[in-house]
Amino acid sequence: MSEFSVSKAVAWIKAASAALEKEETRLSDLDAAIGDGDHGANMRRGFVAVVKKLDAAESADLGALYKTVGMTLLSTVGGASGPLYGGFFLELGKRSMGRPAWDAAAMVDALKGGLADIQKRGKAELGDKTMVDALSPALDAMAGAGGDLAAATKAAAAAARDAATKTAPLLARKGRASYLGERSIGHEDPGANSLALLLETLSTTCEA
Amino acid sequence: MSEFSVSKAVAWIKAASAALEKEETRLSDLDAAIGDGDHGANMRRGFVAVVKKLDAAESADLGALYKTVGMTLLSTVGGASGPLYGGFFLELGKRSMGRPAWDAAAMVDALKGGLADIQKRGKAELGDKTMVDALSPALDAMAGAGGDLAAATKAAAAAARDAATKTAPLLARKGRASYLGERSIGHEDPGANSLALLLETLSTTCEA
Amino acid sequence: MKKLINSPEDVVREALEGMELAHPNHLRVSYEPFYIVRKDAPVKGKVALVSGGGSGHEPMHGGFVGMGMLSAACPGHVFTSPTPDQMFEAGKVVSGGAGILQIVKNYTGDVMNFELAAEMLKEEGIAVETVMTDDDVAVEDSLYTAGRRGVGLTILMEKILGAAAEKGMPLKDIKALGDKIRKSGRSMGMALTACTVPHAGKPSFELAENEMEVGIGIHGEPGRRRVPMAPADQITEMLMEPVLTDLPFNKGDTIILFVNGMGGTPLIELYIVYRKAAAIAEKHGLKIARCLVGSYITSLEMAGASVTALRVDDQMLQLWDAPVNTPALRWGV
Amino acid sequence: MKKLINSPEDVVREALEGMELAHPNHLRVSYEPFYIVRKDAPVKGKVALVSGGGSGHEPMHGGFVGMGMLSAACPGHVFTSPTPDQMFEAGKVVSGGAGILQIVKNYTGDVMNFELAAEMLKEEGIAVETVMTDDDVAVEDSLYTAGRRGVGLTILMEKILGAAAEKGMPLKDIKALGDKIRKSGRSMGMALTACTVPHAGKPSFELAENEMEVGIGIHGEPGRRRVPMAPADQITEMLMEPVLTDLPFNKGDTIILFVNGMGGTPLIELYIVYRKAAAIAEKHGLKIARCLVGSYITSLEMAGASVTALRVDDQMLQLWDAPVNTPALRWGV
Ligand SMILES: Nc1ncnc2c1ncn2[C@@H]1O[C@H](COP(=O)(O)OP(=O)(O)O)[C@@H](O)[C@H]1O
Ligand SMILES: Nc1ncnc2c1ncn2[C@@H]1O[C@H](COP(=O)(O)OP(=O)(O)O)[C@@H](O)[C@H]1O
Ligand SMILES: [Mg+2]
Ligand SMILES: [Mg+2]
Ligand SMILES: [Mg+2]
Ligand SMILES: [Mg+2]
Repeated sequence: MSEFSVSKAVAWIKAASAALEKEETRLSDLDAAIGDGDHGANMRRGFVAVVKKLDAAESADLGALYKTVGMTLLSTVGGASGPLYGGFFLELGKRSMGRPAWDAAAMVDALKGGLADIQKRGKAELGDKTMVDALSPALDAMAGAGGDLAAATKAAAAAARDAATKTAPLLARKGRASYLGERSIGHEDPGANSLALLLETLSTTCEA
Repeated sequence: MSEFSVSKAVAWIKAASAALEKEETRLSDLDAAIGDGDHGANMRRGFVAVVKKLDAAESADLGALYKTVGMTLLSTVGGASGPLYGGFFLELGKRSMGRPAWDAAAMVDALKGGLADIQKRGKAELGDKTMVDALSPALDAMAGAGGDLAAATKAAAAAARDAATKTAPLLARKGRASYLGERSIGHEDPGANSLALLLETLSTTCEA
Repeated sequence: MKKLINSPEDVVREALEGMELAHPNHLRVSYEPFYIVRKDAPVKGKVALVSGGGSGHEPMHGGFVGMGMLSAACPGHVFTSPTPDQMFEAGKVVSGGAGILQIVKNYTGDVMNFELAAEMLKEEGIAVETVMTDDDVAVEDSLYTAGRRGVGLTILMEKILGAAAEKGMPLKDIKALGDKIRKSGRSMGMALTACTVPHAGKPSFELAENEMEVGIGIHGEPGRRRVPMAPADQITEMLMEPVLTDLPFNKGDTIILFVNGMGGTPLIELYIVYRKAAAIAEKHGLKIARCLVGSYITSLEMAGASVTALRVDDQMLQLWDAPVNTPALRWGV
Repeated sequence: MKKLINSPEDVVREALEGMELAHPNHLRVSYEPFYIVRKDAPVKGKVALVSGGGSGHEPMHGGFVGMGMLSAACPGHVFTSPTPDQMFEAGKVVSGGAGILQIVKNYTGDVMNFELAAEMLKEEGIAVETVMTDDDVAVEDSLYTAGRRGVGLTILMEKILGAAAEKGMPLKDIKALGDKIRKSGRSMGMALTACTVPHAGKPSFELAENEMEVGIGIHGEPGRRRVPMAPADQITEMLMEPVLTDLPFNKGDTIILFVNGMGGTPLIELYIVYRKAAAIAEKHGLKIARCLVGSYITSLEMAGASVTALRVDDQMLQLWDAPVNTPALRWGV
């Protein structure tokens, strides 16, 4: 596959919403261990609202679509993940303005912009035990996987999942988990896990 | 035994205090089931204070002694049992003013006065599931047992214990247990039990 | 048992010490025997209001001592009526020459101990009247029983009579107003959890995850019936319907509506209950003139709530609105 | 999970409905998006104070909306920061022409969402300043982390800055005063039990009968360490010593001392804690000028307590004493 169209993007967001709903309890449990236990509910609430918005009106291009996603997440998720995921999708939108579809290069460029926005807002570095830890290696894998979208997103999804698992031994330095100090060690980061779900559903959408 | 002296009375009160302390948890558990769970603590607190008072100063006669007991219970027990047991002993004191000792008739007369005071204050009738249910049949047994104090108090103690046990099937009409209505059925009344302890220790004191 | 206490014996004394340290402008505390009096007691020429009861219901009664409400509060041990000497000593301290009004919740122990205190005070030449609260509709009222318990209405009565005393109303009239309030208010409560009396060390009853107790009092005792858990709206109906039909409250009546937390219930839940309670009152055609939402008459850390409705007239409303300055209730000053 | 709620989704909205019904003289409520504004907003020519955060901390923040304190409160879902549109819409409603001061507790989510709202408001031509609270000494402060949490100090700041705004203090000066308060107050908390987020349906952690969590925040998260249960005096020391030595408070300092309940702790226990906290402060040579004892910043039904000490000068004290008229804090009016 070499083109990721608006309808693919809609399919991705819907698949992500379904996956987040399915994994809601797990995400909240992860958050309960080192945060405040709402990450699953936050993400589900946000994506349910997004899907409703997407169903109500068609988007002219990827830029408009991601802007809708970003604005909706901003105003429905709350918490730390609201501005982070909201800003992430807004940045995807900015970098996709007027585009009817992504090729691999455009996808990588947009997602890298998204990562940069998350880091600008949240000031997290690699290893701080946040969603950045999943997104950053995933984009490296994607960039190194060539022009086939199915292959590239598959590599990204695998890298994100692997990295999410590897957040467990880290000591949190950002977000609520940082309040726990040493006690944050031994638990996976919830945001890294929701990020992995986003990339996994991106990969299955590109395969389909 | 035909004479119940001041020193016997002191021994009785101390034995009662020890018994109430030993049975504190049971009395409070009975009270927790159909009241507010404090009867054991109330009685222990009161009798600990009484014993302290009795140790501090000797009483000239039974009247003075029971007055001290009554006044101390009044100002340390609180709850329903404070005025009831306090008034009971004050009445014993009134009826024993100037007496160095009780014979069986004086004992019965004093205790009957005590029962009357409890009923005047608390307005409980036989069968209302209160301490009256233990005291009243005990005094009948005592009055019918003749002039030997050991025999008379033994009969009273047995009757009180028996009656206390038989409060279980009654529906409470006085005190906190009455708030429970039907749910008071199936539990023994705590005050009937503490009353039985008082008469049991009276009996063992008369035997000794 | 997990509590922020040092030892069961010291709970009441240490809490009183904390109150005295925290509220030096409102009150003074006596430790032998236990009582709390308003800072400026005795107030010359005005009726003194004395209340009290077991501890464990905080802020009631000590939190209501101060200008415009109670002159004195006499705390017993946890859930145990105070002894007569407490009300006697406190009464002597707060008596300002216009007599004492005792506000007594209808519990055998409270009634008898306050009666004894009243007798002792009268022997000192002090005029004493007593009003009772027995507003709990969960308990059947009957000549042959101890009657109904005094619960939430007590707070409303203390506020209104406190304002009357502050205004200089004579003892006889305050007593009459108290009796009127007694006849005009009703309450009912429920519990999601039991509570643990410090000295007992274990909960006074056990409730399963899907059960609740309806018709509880304020002493950790079980309620009238154990029923399956239900949504807040349904629970509020279970409380409001008996309250409104008992008096009965009539269409067009003006009321003060009071939603009370039992001690372990967060405020967010009380507002959810208030929302429904207000809706039910309106459905009955009642006009809610004032309300109170919060944990004012509690059972230690019990989770649960109670509702109280008081039918009011203009005089009561004016007295309700009058300034009050106590640790737990304050406005107009 | 046993709660007086109807469904987890409806908790915040229904509680807001209850608040609106209960406090018509203090506040108005918007439901889309959620925010609470003081009845008389906008107040012309005065700085408007906007705060907010997740729900589940009641009475904070909604209970502090009214004359002399907050102009608006923006409640998120339970324990979830509100979204920027809430502060944006509320800000527009309360803006009286003298600018908006946002009071933000230092949590990544709160900080980012309020930042976005500030940007949006500035685009509307409204001047916005923000002060943060990060008073929790349980969390190590470091440039490389999210920093310390904002907890109990938030209440004291809202009261003092609210009075400053009411007096007509300009935005720049209120911001400076807020920054000074931020640097002058410290807090620490502990939990005897966990709490249950309605949507999660189970407690956020498990504690054995003989354990407690020390160094908790206000979101049901576990604390810095789990330690064996201890008597109240010892627990109070565990909280007070780090608070007093962190700033540090110095001999001769004048403070406001605030003992806070986490939602499920009865007042009687808070007074026991206050008693010891006051003694420790005095031992350190501090003068307690004012105090606050009660459940003001809570974690749903969590049992536990926190202490906050704020070093004050005459200006802060005068502003603390100034009239305030909100559902949860009221005096002087
Ligand atoms: N500063 C940050 N930078 C990047 N990601 C962060 C930051 N702070 C938190 N996160 C992410 O947000 C997740 C938590 O989101 P969520 O639970 O929804 O919000 P909150 O922490 O406000 O309750 C964390 O697991 C982490 O991955
Ligand atoms: N009206 C009454 N007449 C006689 N005895 C009573 C009456 N009310 C209560 N009691 C007795 O008092 C006992 C309870 O005493 P206690 O628990 O110490 O006081 P309280 O009920 O105030 O907590 C009951 O078990 C009962 O025997
Ligand atoms: Mg979270
Ligand atoms: Mg009892
Ligand atoms: Mg009792
Ligand atoms: Mg959150």
